[in-house]
Amino acid sequence: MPKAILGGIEIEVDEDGFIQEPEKWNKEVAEDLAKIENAYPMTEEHWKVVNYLRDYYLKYEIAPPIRMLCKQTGFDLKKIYELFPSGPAKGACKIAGLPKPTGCV
Amino acid sequence: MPKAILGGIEIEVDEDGFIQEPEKWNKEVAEDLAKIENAYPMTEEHWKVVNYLRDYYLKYEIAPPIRMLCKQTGFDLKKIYELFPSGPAKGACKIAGLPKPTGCV
Amino acid sequence: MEGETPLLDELEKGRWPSFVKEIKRAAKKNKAALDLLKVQELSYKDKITHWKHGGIVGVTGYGGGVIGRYCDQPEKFPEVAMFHTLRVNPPAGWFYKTDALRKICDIWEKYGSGMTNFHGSTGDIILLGTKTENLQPCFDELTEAGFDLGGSGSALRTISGCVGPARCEWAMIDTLDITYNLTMEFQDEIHRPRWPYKFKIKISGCPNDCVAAIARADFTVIGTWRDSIRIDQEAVRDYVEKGFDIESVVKKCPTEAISWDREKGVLNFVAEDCTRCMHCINKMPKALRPGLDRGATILVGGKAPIVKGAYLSWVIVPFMKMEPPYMEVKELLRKIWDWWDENGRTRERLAELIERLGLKQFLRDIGLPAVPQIVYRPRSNPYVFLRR
Amino acid sequence: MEGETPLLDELEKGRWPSFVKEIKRAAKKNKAALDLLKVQELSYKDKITHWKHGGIVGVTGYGGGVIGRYCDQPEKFPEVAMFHTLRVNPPAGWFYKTDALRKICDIWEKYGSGMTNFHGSTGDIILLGTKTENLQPCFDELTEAGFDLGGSGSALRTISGCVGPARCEWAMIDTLDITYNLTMEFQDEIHRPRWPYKFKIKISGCPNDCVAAIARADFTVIGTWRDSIRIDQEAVRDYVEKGFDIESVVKKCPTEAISWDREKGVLNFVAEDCTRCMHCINKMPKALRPGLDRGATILVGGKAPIVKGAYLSWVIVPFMKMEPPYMEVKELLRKIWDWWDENGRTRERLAELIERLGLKQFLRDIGLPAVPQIVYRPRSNPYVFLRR
Amino acid sequence: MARTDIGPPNYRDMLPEIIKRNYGKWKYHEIIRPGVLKHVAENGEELYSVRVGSPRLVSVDFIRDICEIADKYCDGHLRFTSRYNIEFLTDKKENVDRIIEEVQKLGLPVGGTGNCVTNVVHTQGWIHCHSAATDASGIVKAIMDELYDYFVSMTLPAYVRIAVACCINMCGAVHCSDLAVVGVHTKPPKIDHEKVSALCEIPTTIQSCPTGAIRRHPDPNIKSVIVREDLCMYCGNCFTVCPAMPLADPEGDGVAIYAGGKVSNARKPPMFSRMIVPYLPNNPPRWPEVVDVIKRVLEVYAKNARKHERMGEWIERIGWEKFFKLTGIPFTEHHIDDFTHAVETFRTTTQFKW
Amino acid sequence: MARTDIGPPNYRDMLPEIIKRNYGKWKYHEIIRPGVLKHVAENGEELYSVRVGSPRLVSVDFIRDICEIADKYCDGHLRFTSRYNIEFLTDKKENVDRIIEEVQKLGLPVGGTGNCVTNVVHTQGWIHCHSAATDASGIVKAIMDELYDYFVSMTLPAYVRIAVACCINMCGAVHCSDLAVVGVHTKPPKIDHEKVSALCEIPTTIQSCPTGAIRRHPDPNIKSVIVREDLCMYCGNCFTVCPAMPLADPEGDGVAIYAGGKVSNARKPPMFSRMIVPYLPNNPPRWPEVVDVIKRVLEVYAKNARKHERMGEWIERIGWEKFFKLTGIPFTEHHIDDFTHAVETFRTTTQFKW
Ligand code: SRM
Ligand code: SRM
Ligand code: SRM
Ligand code: SRM
Ligand code: SF4
Ligand code: SF4
Ligand code: SF4
Ligand code: SF4
Ligand code: SF4
Ligand code: SF4
Ligand code: SF4
Ligand code: SF4
Repeated sequence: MPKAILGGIEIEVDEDGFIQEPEKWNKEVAEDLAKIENAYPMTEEHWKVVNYLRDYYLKYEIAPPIRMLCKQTGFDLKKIYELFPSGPAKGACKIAGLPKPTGCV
Repeated sequence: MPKAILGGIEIEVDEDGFIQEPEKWNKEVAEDLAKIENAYPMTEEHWKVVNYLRDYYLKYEIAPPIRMLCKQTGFDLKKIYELFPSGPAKGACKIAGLPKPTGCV
Repeated sequence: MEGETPLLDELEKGRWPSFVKEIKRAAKKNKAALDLLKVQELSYKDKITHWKHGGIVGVTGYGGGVIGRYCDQPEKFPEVAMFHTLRVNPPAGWFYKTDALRKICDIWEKYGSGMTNFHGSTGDIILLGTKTENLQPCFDELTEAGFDLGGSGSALRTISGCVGPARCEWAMIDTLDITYNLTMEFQDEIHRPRWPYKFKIKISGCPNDCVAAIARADFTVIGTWRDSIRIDQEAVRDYVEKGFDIESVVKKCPTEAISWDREKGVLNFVAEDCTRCMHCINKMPKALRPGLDRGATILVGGKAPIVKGAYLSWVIVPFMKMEPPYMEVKELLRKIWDWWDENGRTRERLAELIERLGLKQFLRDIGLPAVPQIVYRPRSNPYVFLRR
Repeated sequence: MEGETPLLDELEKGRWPSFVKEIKRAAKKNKAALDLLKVQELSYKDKITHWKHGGIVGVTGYGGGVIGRYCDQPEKFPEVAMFHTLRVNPPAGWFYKTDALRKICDIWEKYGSGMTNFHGSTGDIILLGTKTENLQPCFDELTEAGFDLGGSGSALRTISGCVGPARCEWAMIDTLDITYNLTMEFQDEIHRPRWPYKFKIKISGCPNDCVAAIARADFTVIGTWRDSIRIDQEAVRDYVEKGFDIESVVKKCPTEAISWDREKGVLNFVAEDCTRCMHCINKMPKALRPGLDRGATILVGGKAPIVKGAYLSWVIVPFMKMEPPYMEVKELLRKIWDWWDENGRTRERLAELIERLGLKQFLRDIGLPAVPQIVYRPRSNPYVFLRR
Repeated sequence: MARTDIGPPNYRDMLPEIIKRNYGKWKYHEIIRPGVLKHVAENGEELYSVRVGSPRLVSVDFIRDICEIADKYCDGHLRFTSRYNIEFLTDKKENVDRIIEEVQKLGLPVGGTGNCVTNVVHTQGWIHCHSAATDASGIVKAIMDELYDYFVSMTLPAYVRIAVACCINMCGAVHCSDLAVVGVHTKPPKIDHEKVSALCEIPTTIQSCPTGAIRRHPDPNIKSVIVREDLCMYCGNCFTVCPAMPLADPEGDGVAIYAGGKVSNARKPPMFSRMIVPYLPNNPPRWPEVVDVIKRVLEVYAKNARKHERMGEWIERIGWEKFFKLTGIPFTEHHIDDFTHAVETFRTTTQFKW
Repeated sequence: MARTDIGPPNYRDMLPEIIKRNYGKWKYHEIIRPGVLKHVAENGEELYSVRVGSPRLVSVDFIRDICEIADKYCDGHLRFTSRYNIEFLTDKKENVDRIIEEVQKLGLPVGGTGNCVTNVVHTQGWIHCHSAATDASGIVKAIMDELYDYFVSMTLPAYVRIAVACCINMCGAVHCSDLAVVGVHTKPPKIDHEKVSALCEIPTTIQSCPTGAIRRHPDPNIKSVIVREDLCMYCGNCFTVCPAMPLADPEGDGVAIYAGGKVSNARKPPMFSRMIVPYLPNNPPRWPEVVDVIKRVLEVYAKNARKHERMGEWIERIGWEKFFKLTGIPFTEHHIDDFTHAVETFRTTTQFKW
């Protein structure tokens, strides 16, 4: 597995840059990831999304459905893409330190 | 509901003589029921069946399948009918103070 | 009695024989029958049944054969406060000598309501309505008269077979003998419930299935043959000459195995295409007859909707010879019961269990070969369990 | 290159055009193609895929359209260590001008492996294999050339329609226009996954269903008509005179709606019995033509086996007029998406959801009337949910 | 103590002599008139069977009446069919007319053979069953009064088998009948929480529900169950195992009507009956709406089906949409299956009629 | 930044002039020889389409080659069919032969029309997919080399559509094809417990299994799952959501073969393909056993089916038992369905052939 320096620490990431050591995630890691995903600087709105994703994941061990994400944050999908140009999966989930969404492509 | 005096106490029974107040069941009640069901005097073998039924019921809230009853007591069905001429449902379950078996007729 | 049952009285009118008339007839001599009439009138008025749930009553040594029944208004209708029915196992094929029938009538007049069902839908003689205390003496007299109880509860039910070789030219197996033989062999299974649920066996002499076995029996035996239909071409021509519309018959052959050559006056027949549906034979009994290599198709799982929905029986053995003492069938039955009893949940009929565990599993456990005749078509899904 | 891939070389032999030859052709100019060839040879040897699971890569602003792919032996095959595909939305009906195609070729030669699928099974142009860093510039040039990405992930997938009115006399609806119109309307749904799972729309001009919509689309639009087939009896006779075996055609009409009157030389037709299966029209295109009251049957739920098994699409609207701007269809789609998104579980396709909640529930929630055309036959079970 | 397990009488002892002689040796049969079969044996002997309709629910005197006829003309033998009809068996052709005469004196119809409406298989209803959502004998009487002519003749395209069951347990072959009436509840069980604990095994009760509608009572102090009404389809399976959960209700109870089932393997394989009317209220004593539907469907069938086509075969040929059109019975959302194997009924083709 | 959401090119810009003129106004067509369609418009104009087989997995130079032909004879227009074939469209009859000549120079077959074996719908296989249990392009090549003559002629009773999918996800219409080859795994997933926690959502993984075979690891310290192997049928759905559970295995992987599916509504409604061979091992590069079965079935069909009968229509008419007999393919317990709607395939009649 490749390693990356994120938030000043070395973390294992997969080929797509998703972190593989979830326990190492922190605000700084997120911000560095946000740079990669063109979501930097992170505003309150960014954090709202990222925090929601993280909380949901920690509680349920899964990423929330998009519909839920929109409902709960109050952002429509357009807005999410404005905040995270690479989208909720590749962008927001990566920044939130979630495992790489699989599911159907 | 009709009442019956069983083991010296008054207990509600249904038309078929199944007791309706399970908490009042005791050894004496069982023996009086055994008289009605032609299973008196109750031998150790009778008690083995009755106790098994009761324990099973208290644990699982249901009467055990006949197959299980035979397996666990070591008696075949013929033997059960010798002990309880009106059979495991009408005879043994009644004596054990279980609710009336419904299921299919 | 007159005028007391205005609703039911309506049902004395009309051309079809009236059950109300029958109850009234019995009510003239029997108080329980009179109360039955009144309860029924009340139900017609209230639009609801007045019979309570369940009841466990019976005779010594048996776990079934009696359906306990209590009225929900015992004070108003004391004569039917208890109104249990006895299921009496009829002779195979429902053949009777009148003296036997009369004996039943006499016994039932003595101990019961005088009302009966000839027969119940499973095929029993239903003696409708008596008190708990009458059950044992009534039973005792019945056995005296040569009759025994049928099945109820989680037991083997009364077996039935079509009229078969007694009167039908198409009986490929001896339905009556099989019915009787199995009934005698499995008396214990009939009288002493032991399984997760009821189990029914029905036997039809040919694919016309005159006891509706395929729809109603957990274990269905249907007579069939393996060789070719026998055709008397002379007799075919005779039908046609008498104005019989043979084209309409040929047209409905499901496999196009037959065709009518008008020119030559010959009914062409491709034996290997025929699926022995009986249709052409049915329509020309004088000219066409089933083949001579006879036996039965065994199917399992027919039943009504409770719990998981209704099922038609499924072929498990396409062809089995049926010779007394029918050891192969008995052995198969025992294996099936064992498997079902071991694996089945309470109130799970055989079909539901097979659906749950898979027909493949069933065949394997019972030791029956997988042949294409067992299915209409192979699976469409790719989901093959290899390690089960 | 020669001799290095003995297994694949076998597949250069034979009469059917060879994909191996194609890879080799690309490999001459392109290192990734050469590594692809080698990986494939290795798979042929090892009998296992050498591509790793998944990968999330893409272009800015989109959530899909690119399938990320990594090789499991990146050291050995560095040129295909990353080997992502782009799904490019083709013009409706897969019509191309050569200049457009050439542009794609040029772009792909520049940024990718030079290997393609014309087309993928959903209908996209598949540009097979490039590195992450090339995705965005490649995409940019593609849009420059007038092309955009198709769908992937839990999104609306690239819509496809049959050749339809462009070249087919049986197109009852304008498949190309509908395909294009819906594609433009739902760009957002195509590019930004948002649902429980994928969603596919396919449009066929008539019941021949030349895009296999009924088997593969969550939302299937199939052209049909309501009035009578138009018959040119003269032309029918002409067929017959030229030796055409009309009886063989008539015999296969599923409804017996047509019959051939040999004497009169007339093809009898009972319009109300015809179910518009196309068979007779297909066989006599010069003589029989569909009716003129045209529209579409809408079906939903077609899909491959994952998870609960494969489904064919189910009729939900027997007939709908299809006029631009197709508002009715768009509204229906939006309602369905909303219902599915609200009720569906992750990876639950529409069919599975409908099966779980019931077609009745679906129709009710979507506001569609229950008509008998929706089912083959009514329920056989007595289990009616009245309070759901 | 009584003997047990003696089994039924041996059928051999019940057979008429001519049958004993020709057992398994019948060659062919003819229906010489409605209700009268003639079976000819290989050796040329002839057996006549006179088939007679019975209401099934009969008094012992009824049995004695028919015994008398059997004694007079059939050497004391008779049989019943698998559909409750009585059959008088005789080897004397001249007895046929006499039997018919005597039978008719008793008010019983001769018929039930060939392409007729034969006797109606049915169940207990309010006469004896706790589970009944309707009466059976009454509906049968009302129907057969109306269809009497079809019993005594043989003018239909094929066999028509009618069945009536008083609840969806469907005692009988209702689920595979050409026409069927089934009693249905339409209200969820009313739970008597007091009684549940004494009368019912709670796990069994919960497990009994095919749709998982039953749960333990949320209050752990109440040893009972609750029902999610939106998941209930009134099957009554819970009531069967738990008497404290009755579903019967004068307003809710009624009947559903089914069509197109069959059992025989002739031509098409056996088929299930399918719902044609989801609900009609109980309207005793004569259930006129029910009788009307049955008669209407029968007559549309008689007029439209081809020769040899059973009801279901006819409907499958013309299509169910056409059936609803021809009969004028309204199609509703309740006709659409939503139980376990529902998807098999969904139309996966653009082929249909208008 | 690039423009987004521009959508595909407008098809109108891609259409040849003759099509623009006659859009929606075609009157009839003829197949004037295998691979060549003639469509006649209401106004009498004629359009010729030359259909050409393609391996689908092609280099850009291949595309350029065909563009060249289209430039020469088709005013720079061409199209692809829904089954990967290339179509050259021209209003000049005289161009047809020239196109054919040029196409054949490229080594491409002209055909795929009418009652032929047309191009094989297929998928990625080892060329690009992580899920593949076999290769697709290779099997297609092996099959079509053998069936080439059926592509360039029109001698079959009806259309034959073949499809190949490299795993049971069945990308394509494999599940409704006359003949189909499907890659299958036959070993349960090998779980990499280390990776599960980083790569997989455990609840999603558990829920993904159609048979409920997946459970949480019994050791709460191990954030992973376990699989009950007796409940696994190797569908790979878990692998799709959890990369740490691969099923691929050189020994276990292979293909199953299906037959009798169709999509069109002509005559019989669409049908699913049905399993005829549960498993054959992968035998690259030419999968001879697979090719053999496909060819054998095709030839038995060609010999026995009636005119206009698709594979599935033929089989349903003669019965599957007869199909197995005629083709000599052994029937095994694995052919018997035991998934969700299995009961619909169980035979509920005594009607069958020997
Ligand atoms: C007496 C009886 C058997 C018994 O053991 O009691 C019987 C007797 C005969 N049946 Fe039956 N069938 C009898 C119930 C049945 C049943 C079961 C049922 O109705 O519950 C069926 C299956 C019905 C179904 O499919 O739903 C049945 C389906 C047939 C058929 C096939 C009819 C069809 O085309 O589907 C035939 C053949 C025929 O008549 O063409 C047949 C033929 C016959 C023949 C002709 C057989 C013979 O050669 O003797 C007998 C006289 C037929 C008649 O009534 O016209 N029998 N027959 C039953 C009389 C019932 C009654 O009183 O009406
Ligand atoms: C008496 C009889 C109806 C009749 O009027 O003829 C009858 C009456 C009852 N049946 Fe039945 N069944 C009768 C034949 C049938 C048949 C027909 C058959 O056996 O061929 C069936 C359909 C076939 C089948 O078994 O599936 C039948 C399917 C049921 C069912 C549904 C079983 C299922 O698996 O779907 C039940 C419900 C149950 O078992 O709890 C049931 C239950 C009952 C109960 C015991 C009611 C209950 O829920 O406990 C009825 C007692 C009524 C009473 O008070 O007398 N009865 N029952 C029939 C038995 C008479 C006899 O022995 O000859
Ligand atoms: C070009 C194409 C449409 C497209 O938009 O690309 C097309 C074109 C035509 N189809 Fe098709 N069909 C095309 C795929 C299909 C498919 C889909 C598929 O194969 O995946 C089907 C459904 C197949 C199935 O049922 O499995 C399909 C089922 C038909 C049928 C019905 C055949 C049948 O009897 O079942 C006809 C009618 C006929 O030819 O008798 C038909 C007829 C036609 C006609 C004659 C329509 C017309 O008048 O122009 C076209 C030429 C037929 C021919 O090839 O002989 N087309 N046709 C597709 C060519 C595929 C190829 O390259 O081979
Ligand atoms: C590229 C393509 C195959 C091809 O070679 O043509 C393809 C490739 C994949 N499909 Fe597919 N599917 C492709 C058309 C289809 C079709 C056909 C169609 O769309 O008409 C189907 C059947 C129809 C359907 O959707 O049901 C199809 C049913 C699946 C499924 C099963 C879905 C189901 O509900 O049963 C999966 C599994 C999944 O979604 O996780 C899947 C998943 C996949 C994945 C993404 C693998 C995965 O598990 O994540 C494959 C990526 C392969 C790769 O690395 O390139 N693919 N897939 C097709 C898309 C090309 C295009 O855009 O034109
Ligand atoms: S099932 Fe066959 S053998 Fe039995 S009575 Fe009916 S027709 Fe005769
Ligand atoms: S028995 Fe049935 S399948 Fe056989 S020839 Fe007669 S009608 Fe046809
Ligand atoms: S689906 Fe119909 S309209 Fe479309 S190309 Fe095929 S035959 Fe023509
Ligand atoms: S379109 Fe089909 S159903 Fe209609 S007449 Fe032609 S073949 Fe028959
Ligand atoms: S159908 Fe229902 S109500 Fe009628 S007898 Fe059977 S169980 Fe009782
Ligand atoms: S009636 Fe049936 S569905 Fe309703 S709660 Fe009882 S068992 Fe469940
Ligand atoms: S069929 Fe399976 S292996 Fe082949 S491309 Fe589709 S998902 Fe991949
Ligand atoms: S392969 Fe399929 S059945 Fe096996 S564990 Fe995975 S999801 Fe379950």
